[in-house]
Amino acid sequence: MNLLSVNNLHVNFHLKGQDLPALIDVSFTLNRGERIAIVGESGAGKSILGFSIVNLVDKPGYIKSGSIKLQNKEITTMSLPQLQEVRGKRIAMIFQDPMMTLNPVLTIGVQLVEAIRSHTRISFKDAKNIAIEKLHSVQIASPEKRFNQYPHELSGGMRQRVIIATVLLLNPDIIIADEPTTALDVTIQAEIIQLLLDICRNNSMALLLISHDLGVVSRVAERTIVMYAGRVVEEGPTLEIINDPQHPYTQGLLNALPQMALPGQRLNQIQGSMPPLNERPSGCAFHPRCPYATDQCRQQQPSFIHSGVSTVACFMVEDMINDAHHDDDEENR
Amino acid sequence: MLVFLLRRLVQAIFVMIIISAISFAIQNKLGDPVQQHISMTVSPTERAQLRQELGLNDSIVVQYWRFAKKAIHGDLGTSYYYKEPVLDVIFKKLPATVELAFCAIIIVIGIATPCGILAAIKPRNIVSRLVVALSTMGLSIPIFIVAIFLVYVFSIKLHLAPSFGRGQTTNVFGLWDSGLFSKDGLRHLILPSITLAFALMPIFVRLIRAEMMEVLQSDYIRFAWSKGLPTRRIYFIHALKNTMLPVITVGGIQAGTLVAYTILTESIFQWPGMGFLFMDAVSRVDTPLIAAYLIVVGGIFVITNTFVDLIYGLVNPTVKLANHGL
Amino acid sequence: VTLKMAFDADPVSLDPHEQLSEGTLQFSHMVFDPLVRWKQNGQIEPRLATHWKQITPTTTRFFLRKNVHFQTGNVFTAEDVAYTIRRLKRSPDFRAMFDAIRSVVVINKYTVDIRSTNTNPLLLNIMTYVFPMDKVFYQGRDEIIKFGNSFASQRVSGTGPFIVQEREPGVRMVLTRNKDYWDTKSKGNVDKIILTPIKTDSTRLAALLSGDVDFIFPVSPIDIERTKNSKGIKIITLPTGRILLLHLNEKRRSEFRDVRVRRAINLAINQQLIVEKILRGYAIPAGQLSASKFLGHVDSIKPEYNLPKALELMKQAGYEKGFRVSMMAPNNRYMNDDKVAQAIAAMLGRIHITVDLKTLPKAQYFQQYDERAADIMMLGWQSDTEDSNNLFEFIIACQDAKSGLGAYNASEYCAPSINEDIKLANREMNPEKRARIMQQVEIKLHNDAAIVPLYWQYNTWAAKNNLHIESIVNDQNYPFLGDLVIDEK
Amino acid sequence: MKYFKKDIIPPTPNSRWSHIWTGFIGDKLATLSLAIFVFYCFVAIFAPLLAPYNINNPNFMDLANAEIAPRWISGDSRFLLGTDAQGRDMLSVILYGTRLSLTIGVCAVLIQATLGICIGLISGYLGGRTDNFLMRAADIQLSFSTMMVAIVFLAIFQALFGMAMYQQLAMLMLILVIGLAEWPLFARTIRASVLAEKQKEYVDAARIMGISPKRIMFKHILPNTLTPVLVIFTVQISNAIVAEAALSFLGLGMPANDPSLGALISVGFSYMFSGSWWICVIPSVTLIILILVMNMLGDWLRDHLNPRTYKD
Amino acid sequence: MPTPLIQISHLEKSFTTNKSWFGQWQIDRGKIRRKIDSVHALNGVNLTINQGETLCVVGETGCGKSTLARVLMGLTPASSGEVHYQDQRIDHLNDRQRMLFRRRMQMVFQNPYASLNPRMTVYQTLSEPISFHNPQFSASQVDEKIHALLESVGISPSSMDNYPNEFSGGQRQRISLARALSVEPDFIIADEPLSALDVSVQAQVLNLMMDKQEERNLTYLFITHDLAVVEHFATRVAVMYLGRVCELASTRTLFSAPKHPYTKALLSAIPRLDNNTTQPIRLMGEVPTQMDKPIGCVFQARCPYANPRCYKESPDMIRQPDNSSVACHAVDEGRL
Ligand SMILES: Nc1ncnc2c1ncn2[C@@H]1O[C@H](COP(=O)(O)OP(=O)(O)OP(=O)(O)O)[C@@H](O)[C@H]1O
Ligand SMILES: Nc1ncnc2c1ncn2[C@@H]1O[C@H](COP(=O)(O)OP(=O)(O)OP(=O)(O)O)[C@@H](O)[C@H]1O
Ligand SMILES: [Mg+2]
Ligand SMILES: [Mg+2]
Repeated sequence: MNLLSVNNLHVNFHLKGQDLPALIDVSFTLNRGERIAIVGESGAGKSILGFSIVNLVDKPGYIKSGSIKLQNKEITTMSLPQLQEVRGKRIAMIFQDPMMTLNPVLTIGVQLVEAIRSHTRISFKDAKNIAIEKLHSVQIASPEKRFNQYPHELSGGMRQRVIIATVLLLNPDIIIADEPTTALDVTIQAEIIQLLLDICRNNSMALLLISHDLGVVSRVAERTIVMYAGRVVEEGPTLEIINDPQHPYTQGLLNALPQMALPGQRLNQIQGSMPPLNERPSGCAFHPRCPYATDQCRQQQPSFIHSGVSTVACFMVEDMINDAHHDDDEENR
Repeated sequence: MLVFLLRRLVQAIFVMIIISAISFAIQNKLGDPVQQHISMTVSPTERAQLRQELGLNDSIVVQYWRFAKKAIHGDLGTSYYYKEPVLDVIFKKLPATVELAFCAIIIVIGIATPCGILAAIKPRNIVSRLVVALSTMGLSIPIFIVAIFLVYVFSIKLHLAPSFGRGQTTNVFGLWDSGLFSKDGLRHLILPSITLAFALMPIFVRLIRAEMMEVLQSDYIRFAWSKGLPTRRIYFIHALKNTMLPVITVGGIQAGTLVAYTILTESIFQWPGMGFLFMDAVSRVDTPLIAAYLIVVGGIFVITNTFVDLIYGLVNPTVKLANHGL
Repeated sequence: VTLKMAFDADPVSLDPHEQLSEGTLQFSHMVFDPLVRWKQNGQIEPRLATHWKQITPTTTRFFLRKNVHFQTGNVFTAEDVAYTIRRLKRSPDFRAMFDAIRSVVVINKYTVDIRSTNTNPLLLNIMTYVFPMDKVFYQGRDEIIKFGNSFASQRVSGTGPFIVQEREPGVRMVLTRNKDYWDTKSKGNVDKIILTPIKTDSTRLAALLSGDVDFIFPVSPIDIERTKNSKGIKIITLPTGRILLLHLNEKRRSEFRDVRVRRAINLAINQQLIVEKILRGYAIPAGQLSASKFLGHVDSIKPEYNLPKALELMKQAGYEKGFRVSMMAPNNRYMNDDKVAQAIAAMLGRIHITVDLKTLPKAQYFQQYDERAADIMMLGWQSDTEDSNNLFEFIIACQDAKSGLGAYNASEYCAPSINEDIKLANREMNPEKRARIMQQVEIKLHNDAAIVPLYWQYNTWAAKNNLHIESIVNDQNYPFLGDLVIDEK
Repeated sequence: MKYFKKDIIPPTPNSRWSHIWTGFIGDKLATLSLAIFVFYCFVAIFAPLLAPYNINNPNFMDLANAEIAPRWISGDSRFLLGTDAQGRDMLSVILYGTRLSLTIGVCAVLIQATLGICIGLISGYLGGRTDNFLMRAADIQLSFSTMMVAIVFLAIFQALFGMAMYQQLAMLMLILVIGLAEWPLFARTIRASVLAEKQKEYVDAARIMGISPKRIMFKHILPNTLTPVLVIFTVQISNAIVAEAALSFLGLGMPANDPSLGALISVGFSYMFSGSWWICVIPSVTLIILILVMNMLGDWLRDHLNPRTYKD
Repeated sequence: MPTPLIQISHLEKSFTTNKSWFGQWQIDRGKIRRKIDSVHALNGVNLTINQGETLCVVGETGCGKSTLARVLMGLTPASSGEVHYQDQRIDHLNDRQRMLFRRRMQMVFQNPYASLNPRMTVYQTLSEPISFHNPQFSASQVDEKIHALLESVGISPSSMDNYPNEFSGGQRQRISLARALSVEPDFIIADEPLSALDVSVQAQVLNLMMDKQEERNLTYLFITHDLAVVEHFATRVAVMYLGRVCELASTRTLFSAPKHPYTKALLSAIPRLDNNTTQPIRLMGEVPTQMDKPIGCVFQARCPYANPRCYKESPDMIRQPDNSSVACHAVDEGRL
C-alpha cells in the first residue's frame, strides 16, 4: 500500500477577487522509504504542493479539491488536533531558509524538546537526551552546548542541521524537504544533502525533495516529478528523466544546463519565462515557450500517457507514441 | 552592561540639563509667582521688594547658574506653595501617580493582549472584528470626553465609583502611602485608571494585532505548525514572544504619552499625583516646582527607556545591549 | 457628624497673616475667631470683642470676651489682640489695611484701645480681619515668610471652633471640633470637616452629585438649574459686592481719551443680556462700582444699553469706521470670565470696534495686567472693607506706586478731584456726608464713563438638603461652619 | 549568502496604483471613509461659501440668540444646528472649526513630514555620527510625546511673542508645535526605509554611474520610501487634530473667538449636562467622525500597501 | 602574452563592526578596554585581469567576493593595497577623478529585483547614465541609443515606459546589462548575476553576456558560486577563501587538476547530473569568521593537510608548472 497518495489535488489562490489555480490536478504516490524529487522552475507550485501535504497552505490559498491520503487517512478533511497529530510525527517538513525557520527568541533546546513533548508523554530530561542524541547524529559538535544557544548564534549550515535534527526527533514516515540547501554554500550543501540521504536510507524514511537543482535531485531521488505552472508535466525514475527526458520542458531544462554545452559555446536556452499565476495560458501551459507547439497545444490540455517507465503530459509525445504504435500496428499488419 | 548603564547615565544627565535649561527659560513667562502669593492689595513697591528677595530680578543666566550650583547637590529649590524642597514634594506625590499608571498599565496589558491576540488569530470572528472596530473608535474619542462620560454614568447615575480623589491610603513600610490596600482606595482607582487605560488601549490592541498577524505569517511559525505543536503553544509561546518585542519598544515610547495623559486624567479626577501637582503648580506659578517636575519627568523617561531596553534585551536574545542605544 | 466639602481653593498656609485671600479667611473663620464679624444682614456682630466704644475721634476701646481659651489651653487676653494687630502690621498682605491703625494699647487683661492714624470710619470693618493669635504660643517664632516654611505656617493655635488635624496642601485638610469652644450657644453640630479643594467646576459638581461631598462652592451659573433639579440638593445664592468691570486704557489709546468713545462703549455693552445669558441671571447688571449695600451706591445710575446712540457717539467722535483694539481677560478667575469677555468683544463689534481678545489663566493674566498689556482689560474687585472707597482707591484713583493708590487702575484714568474725594471719604466719620462724597464720585465716574462696570457677581453654594447652609453663608464667602447644623438622617 | 526568496517574489505585473484603486473600490468601508473624508475636505475648503452666516460679520455673534436648540427641537429655522452660548450659529461655527482643525492637522503633518523626511533621509543616507546624533535626538523627542512638548512650547511661544501676538499667531503656533513635536516618527520610518533601500543594488548602480549623492538621495531613494509616509500621514493628521483638541481642552489651543473643533468642544463642555447638550455634542460628533474616518483610511492603506512603518 | 587590464595588488579591506565610540569599550577580564571589532573581508588579494578574458571568482559565502567587486568599482574604499586600471592607479581617486573610469568599468548585480529602481521606468533608468555621461546628446540621440541598446539585449523597445516590476527576472537582468552597456565600458563586473534566476533563464542571460563579450570585446570579472557556469564560461578562475585568493588557474587546468585542498573540496561538492557516486570531500568544522586577522594560512582550521608551518606562516601564491598559481604550503612542499 502507498504511504502517501495525492489524487487530483487542486489548490487555488484567492487574489484580488480572482480565484487562480496554483496547483491543477496533481496526483502522485509515495511509498515507504522512497525518495521522490519535485523539480521545476520558481513559481511552478512546488512549495505549495509541499505545504498542501501537511495542510499548511496559507490564506489566500486553499485546497479546492482532491485528496491527500496518508495510509488511507484523508488529510484534507482532518480537524486541527488530528492534523497536529500527523504533523511532525508522521510527516515532517524542512524549509528552504534555515535563517528564518527557527524561532529567534527560543533556544535550540526548547524548540527541540517541545517537538518531542507535544507528541509523546516523556519527561523533559528524557526529551533532552533524545534531542542531544539527534543533534549528535546530524554531526553537530558539542550538542550540549548548542542546546542552550539561540539560533542567531549558529551559522546557516548548523541551523539547517538543527532543523533536520528537529525533524528526525519523532522518526516520521515522510520528510518533505523544500529546497533545503538553496540558501547554503556549495560545500555545506553537499554535506546536508548527504546527511539527508543517509538518514533516509538508514531509517527507511520517505523523502519528498523539492528542488530546482537537477544535480542535487540526481544524487538523492529515485523518482522525479517535473512541474510546470501548477501541473505535473512529467514523472518517472530520475535516471530516466535525466537521460531521456520526454516533455519538451524537461528537455529544455536539462539542455539549458551549462554542462550540456561545450565550454565557451552558447547555451541552449528556452525562450521566455514561467508565467505568473494570473497569466497562465490556455491549453498546455508550456505552449508559448515550446518549440513544438501546435494549435492543439494552444487549446487543449494534454492528458498523461505512459512513455516507457515515465508518465508525460504532452501531445507531441502522445503523437510520437501513437505513431510508434501506429508503426507497430502497421508493421504487425 | 555596565557600559550600557553608563551610557544611559550620560544620556540622562544630558536630557536633564536640556530640560532644566528649557524649564528655566520658560519659568519667568508662566506668570508672576509673587502675584500668586499675595493679596491684590499689596502695593507694587512691596511686590518689587518680594521679587528682589526671591532673586527673580537677576538675569536668567545668573538665576540658572545659581540653580545649577544647587542642583548639583541635589537641591532643585523650594516650592513656593508647599514650602518644602521640591523633590520632597514630588516624591510625596509620586506613589499616587505610579499606582494610577500601574493600574492603567495592568488594565491595558490585561485587556489589550488577549484582544489583540484574538483579533490576530481569528480575524474573521465577530468578536475580533468588534475589537478592531472598537479600538479604531477608541483612537478617535478624546480622553476628556471619555472621562466625563465615565463620571456621569458610574458616579453620578449609578453611584458605583467615587468621582474624584484617592480615598483612603495606608502607609506601607513607612515610605509609601498606598491606596491599593483598602477597599476605599481601590474604589477610587477605578475611574481614573480606566480613563488612563482608555488612552493607551487602542494603540496597544492595534499594535499587538498587527504584530501578531505579521509574526503568524513567518516561516518559524509555519515550522512550528509543521512540527505538530499544540495550538496554544504556537500562539502563546512562539508567536507571542516575538510579538512582544516591538510592543515593548513602543511601550517605552508611550511612556511620554502616559505621562501626558496622567496630567489630563489627574486634573479631571483630582487625583493627588504628580500630573495634578504639575497643573496646580502651573496655575500657582510655582516655578521651582514646575522646573523640578519637568526634570524629574525627563529622568523618568530615561529610566523607563533604559528599563525597556533591558527588558528588550532579556526577551530578545539577538540584542547585545552594548550595541543598542546611544 | 462629618462635613465633606469641596471648595475651589484651600488655605495657602496655616498662618492667617501670610496671605490675604479667600482661602485663608475661610480657614481663619474655622480655626480662629475674629474680634467682630459680618452678619448676613450687613451688620457687625461681636465675637471675641463683646462691645466697643469710641473714646476719642481716633481711639476706640474694645472689651473682650472672658473665659476664652486657645487650642493650646492658653487663656485669651488683650495681650493677644495687641500682639495680633502688631503682627498684622508686619504682614505684607495686611499691612496696607492696618496702616490705618497707629497703635494698640492694652488697658487691662480684657480691654484694648485701638488708635487709628486719622479718624477712620471703617475701623470696625478692619477689625473683622483681626483673628487673635496665641501670643504665648507664637511669640519669638512668628516670622511671616512668604516663600518658605515658618513656625506659624506649620503650627496653629486659635480660639475657633475647629482644630486642624491633618493637612496636605492642595489635596485635603481635615479639621475636628474644638471641644472647649467658648460659643456654647452655637447650634453647630459638625464634628469633623474634610475640605478638598477642587478647581474644576464640573468635577466639583460631580463630586456633590455623586454624593462624595456634601457641600460645594462655587457652582457655575450654567449648572445651577440642573443642580436645583437634582434630588436632595439645594442651592443658595447671594449677591456680593464683587464688581466686574472693564478698563479702557487711555494711555495706550488716544481714542479712549475721548469721552464720547468711552460712553459709546458703555452704551454698546448690554449688561442685562450678559447677565441673563451668560450668568443665567445670577448676577446684577451694574452701572457703577458700588453695590447697593455700599454707601457710595447711587440708585439712579442704571446700566444703559443703547446701540443707536452709541453709534451716533462714535460718529461724533470721528470713529464711524471704528478701530481695532486689544483686549485681555482672565479665563479662570471669575465666573465665566472668558465667555463674558467674548460676548463683550462681539458687542463692541457692533460699533465697529474690532477687538483682538486674548483670555489667559489668572497666573499670567495679572502679570499682564500689571504691565497694562492690552487696551481693554477686565477686572473684578471685592472690597475688603465692604466699602465703596476701597473700590475707588484701587480701581480709579490716580496711580501712585508709593501709596499703592490706583494699583489696578488699568484705565490710567486720573481725575484729581476724585483723588481728593477719596482722601476726604477716608477721614469723614459722618456716614451721611461720607455717602454723599462717595456718591459724587460714582456720578462723576458715570458722567466721565471712566470705566465700564459690568455686573456684581453672585456667590453660589450647593449642599445636600440636610445641611442648613442658608444660615451660615454670607456674601463675603466666609461660611461660619462652626454654626452649621446638619440634620442627621 | 545567496538571495532570500522574499526579495525576489515579483510584484504583480499590473501597476500597483491601479491595483490599490480597484481594491479600494471593492472595500465598502474604505470607500465610505474616503467619501466622508472628501466631504470633510470639501466642507473645509468651501466653509465660507457653505456657512449660512459670515462669522467675521460683527453681527454674527448675538448674545440674544444664545443657546437656541437645533431646528428639529426648537423649530427655529434660522439655525439648523442651533446656537452656542454666545449666540453663534453652530453650523457656521462648526464649518469654520472643521476648516481650522483640518488646516492645522494637515499643515502640522506637512511640517512633520518635511522635517522627518529630510532628517530621516540624511540620517539614513549619511549614517555614522550624524545618524547617531539625529536618532538619539529623535528618541528623546519621541519619548516626550506631543502633548508634553506642546504644553512646554506653547508656553514659550506665548511668552516670546506676547499674548496679543499669540492670539493672532495661535494657529501658526499650533501648527508649528504639533509639526515639530512628531517629526521623529517620520524620520525613523524614512530612515528605516532608507537603510533598507540603501542596501539595494540600484543605489550602487547609480553610484557607479557617478551620480551625485544628492541626486541619489532625492531622485532614487526618496520615491521608494514614500509608501509608509502615506500611511503615517493619514493617521498623523488625525493624531494632530486630536492633539489640538486636547491642547484646547487644557486652554492652550485656538482662542475662543476663532475656534477649532477642539476648542468648540472644550468650550461647550460645561454645557454638556445643563440642557444645551448640542453645544458640545455636535462638534464632538463632527470631530470623532473625522478622526474615525482618517484612522480607517490609514488602516486600510496600511493593510494594503503593507509598508514597513517604524516600529522599533 | 595577454595584456593586463586591471592589476590588483595587496588589496586589503576591513570593516569596523562597532562603529560607535561608546560601543568600543568592553569589559575584558575586569578591565575596561577599548576594542575595535573589525571584519577582515579582504586579506591581501593579488590578481590580474587580462584584456578580453573572463575571470571567474568562486568561493564560499562571505569570503569577500562582493567586497572585491565593490572595492574595484570604488563603492567601498580599500583599507590598503592598490588597484591599477591599465597604467593608472584608481583606488585612491575621489568621485570626480573617478568619473573617467566610471565609463570604462561597469557592474551587473546579483538581485534583479533590487538592482533596478522600482520607481523609474526603463527609459529613465537608461537615459540617466546616457545623458549624464554624454551631456552633448540631444533628446532624440538619447532615444535612439536607448532603442539600440534595448534591442541589442533582446527587450522590445516598445516596453520602454514600463516599470521594472512588469518584467520577469531574466528580462530585468537584461535591462541591468543594458544599463551597464549604456556607457560603453570595457570592463564589466558581474556579481552573481545568475543566482536569482531560473535554470532556463540563466541560460538566456549567460548567452547574452557571451554575445556581448564577443561583440564588444568586453572583459568580465564574473563572480559566482555555480561551478558549472564557471566551467562553461570562464577563461581563468580565481578561488577565494576568507579574503584571499588561494588558487588561480585557467579553467581547464583548474577543473582537471585542482591543487589547493579547498579547491578540491569545492569541486567534489558540485552535484553532477551523471549521478557519480564520488563522495564529496568533507571539510572539518565551520566556516570561520574573519573577526581577527588570521595568522598563517587562512584555510588551516579546516584543512586536512595542515602542518605547523601552516599555522604560522601565510603561504604566497606560487606559480605552478602548468601556469596556475596556488597559495598552499602543502603544494609547495610537495606533500600534495
Ligand atoms: N501567499 C501567496 N499569495 C499569492 N500567490 C502565491 C502565494 N504563495 C504562492 N503564490 C503563487 O503560487 C505560485 C506557486 O508558488 P510556489 O511557492 O509553490 O512556487 P515554487 O515552485 O515553490 O517556487 P520557488 O522555486 O520559487 O520556491 C507562484 O506563482 C506564486 O506566485
Ligand atoms: N558593509 C560591511 N560592514 C561590515 N562587514 C561587511 C560589510 N560588507 C561585507 N562585510 C563582511 O565582509 C565579508 C565578506 O563579504 P562579501 O559580501 O564580500 O562576501 P561574498 O563572498 O560576496 O559572499 P556572498 O557569496 O554571500 O555574496 C563578510 O564576512 C561580510 O560579513
Ligand atoms: Mg518554493
Ligand atoms: Mg556577494
